[in-house]
Amino acid sequence: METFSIDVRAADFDPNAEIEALTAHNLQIGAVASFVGLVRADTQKVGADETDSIRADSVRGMSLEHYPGMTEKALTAIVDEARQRWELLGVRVIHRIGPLRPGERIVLVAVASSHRGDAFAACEFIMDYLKTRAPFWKKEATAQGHRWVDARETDQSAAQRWNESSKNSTSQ
Amino acid sequence: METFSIDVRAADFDPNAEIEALTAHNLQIGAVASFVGLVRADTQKVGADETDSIRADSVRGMSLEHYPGMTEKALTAIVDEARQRWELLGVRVIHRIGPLRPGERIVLVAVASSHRGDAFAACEFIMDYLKTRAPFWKKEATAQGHRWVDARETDQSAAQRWNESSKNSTSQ
Amino acid sequence: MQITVLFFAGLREALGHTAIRLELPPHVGNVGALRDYLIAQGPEWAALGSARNLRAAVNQQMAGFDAPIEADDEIAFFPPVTGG
Amino acid sequence: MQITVLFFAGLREALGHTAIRLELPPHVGNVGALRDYLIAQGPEWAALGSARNLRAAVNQQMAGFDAPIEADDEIAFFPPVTGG
Repeated sequence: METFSIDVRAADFDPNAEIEALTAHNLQIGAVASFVGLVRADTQKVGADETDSIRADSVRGMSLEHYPGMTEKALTAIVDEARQRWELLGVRVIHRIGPLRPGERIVLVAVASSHRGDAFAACEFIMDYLKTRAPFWKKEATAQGHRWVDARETDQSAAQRWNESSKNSTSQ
Repeated sequence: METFSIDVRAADFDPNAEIEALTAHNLQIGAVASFVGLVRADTQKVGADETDSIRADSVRGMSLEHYPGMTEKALTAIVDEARQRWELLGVRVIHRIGPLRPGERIVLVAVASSHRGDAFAACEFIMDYLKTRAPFWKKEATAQGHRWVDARETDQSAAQRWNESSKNSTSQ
Repeated sequence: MQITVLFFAGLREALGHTAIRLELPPHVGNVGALRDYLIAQGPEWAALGSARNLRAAVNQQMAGFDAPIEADDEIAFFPPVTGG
Repeated sequence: MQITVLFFAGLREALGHTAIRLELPPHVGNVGALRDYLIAQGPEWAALGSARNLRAAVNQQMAGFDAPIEADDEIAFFPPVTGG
């Protein structure tokens, strides 16, 4: 059975259980590519040294706001576009909202296919599009207070390349 | 703590436990890309119809032979090369050997990094190199008997592209 | 015509509104004109003008500032998204 | 000089050998020459000549047929790998 589903929720998820539900009873599946995004404590170190000490304004927590209704539409549209581009046998997307602590899981994208090329490409495509098209906003809590996370230019260019290369990356 | 390890073994693995061991106590990790390869029952359907009936010579099982000693060296070298190409915070590779049934897990590649671009690229790179450089051989069992699986040209070209694009794919 | 306008994230905090219901004058025909119309209502709407890379959606679909507005539409303004 | 030669997968089955210990004549200096030398030993080695895309390793590292062989080396012949 092919399953394509998304979920936006506060509760944590179990990647194994999600992947096993995706692959159960479908012996055509040979490849599952998955991605889990985690809340990082910090993006920069104190100095150039390799110690694990982190900055005084390191992230103590995070809160995820979203646009109910549009979020689900956007994620469904992204999955549908992935299905048009690659041969997929299942997709599961879970994105958490609300307060999250460092180390906690934020997002899961799991893609099942017969071959790994399709699974890898679709998984990365969904993440790149989710990052730039799904209406979520992160607010970080630090010792200095709260701050809304800025969008990154690299996320825009990561999403952009799927328009340029189109189907070329589907080597198998 | 950064962990980079490989394991070649007959026993199944728990992807969750492996990923959690990889990410434990490292709050710099923001991205975990992983791949699980499964034994497919068959690659082709009976006809052009969309039924789930499978061919009479569909795969009933598989056995994985390897070259003890070289296998571990090859996997370690592949992981080392990935670490030179991308900023990684942890890699776990597990490849099973011996008899496997359809639906069973064959291989796990899990890659932890601060950013998803590095995690995705390294995970796919390791799979592509493993497919073409690690000394494993699959023998399928069908109703007609046993047959050694042929190497696929697409796997060669998938590995080849990492020489061409080199670091260009590391957009972030 | 009546429309609903929603605001999210930092823009929502700066404006102090989550959503407003609005009677739109006939000359305000698209998303960009709606933004300009709100800014013209007074300094409490200044954040709409100063927002870097302001994004919009019409009826829960990403939309450019030239996207037309019709009666009962749900328009949203927000900063670039940062999920994932 | 003495070397060890290993065979894997379909090639191993075709030859009926997993490993052999061999006293190599001085003129057999590289992997390709070793393959030719074995084939010349008789029809029971024919599978080494008919193998499509035969691959080799020297001391557990992938190697081309021009790779030199030294005493006590471990040479392996096998079909293209199919793991993963």
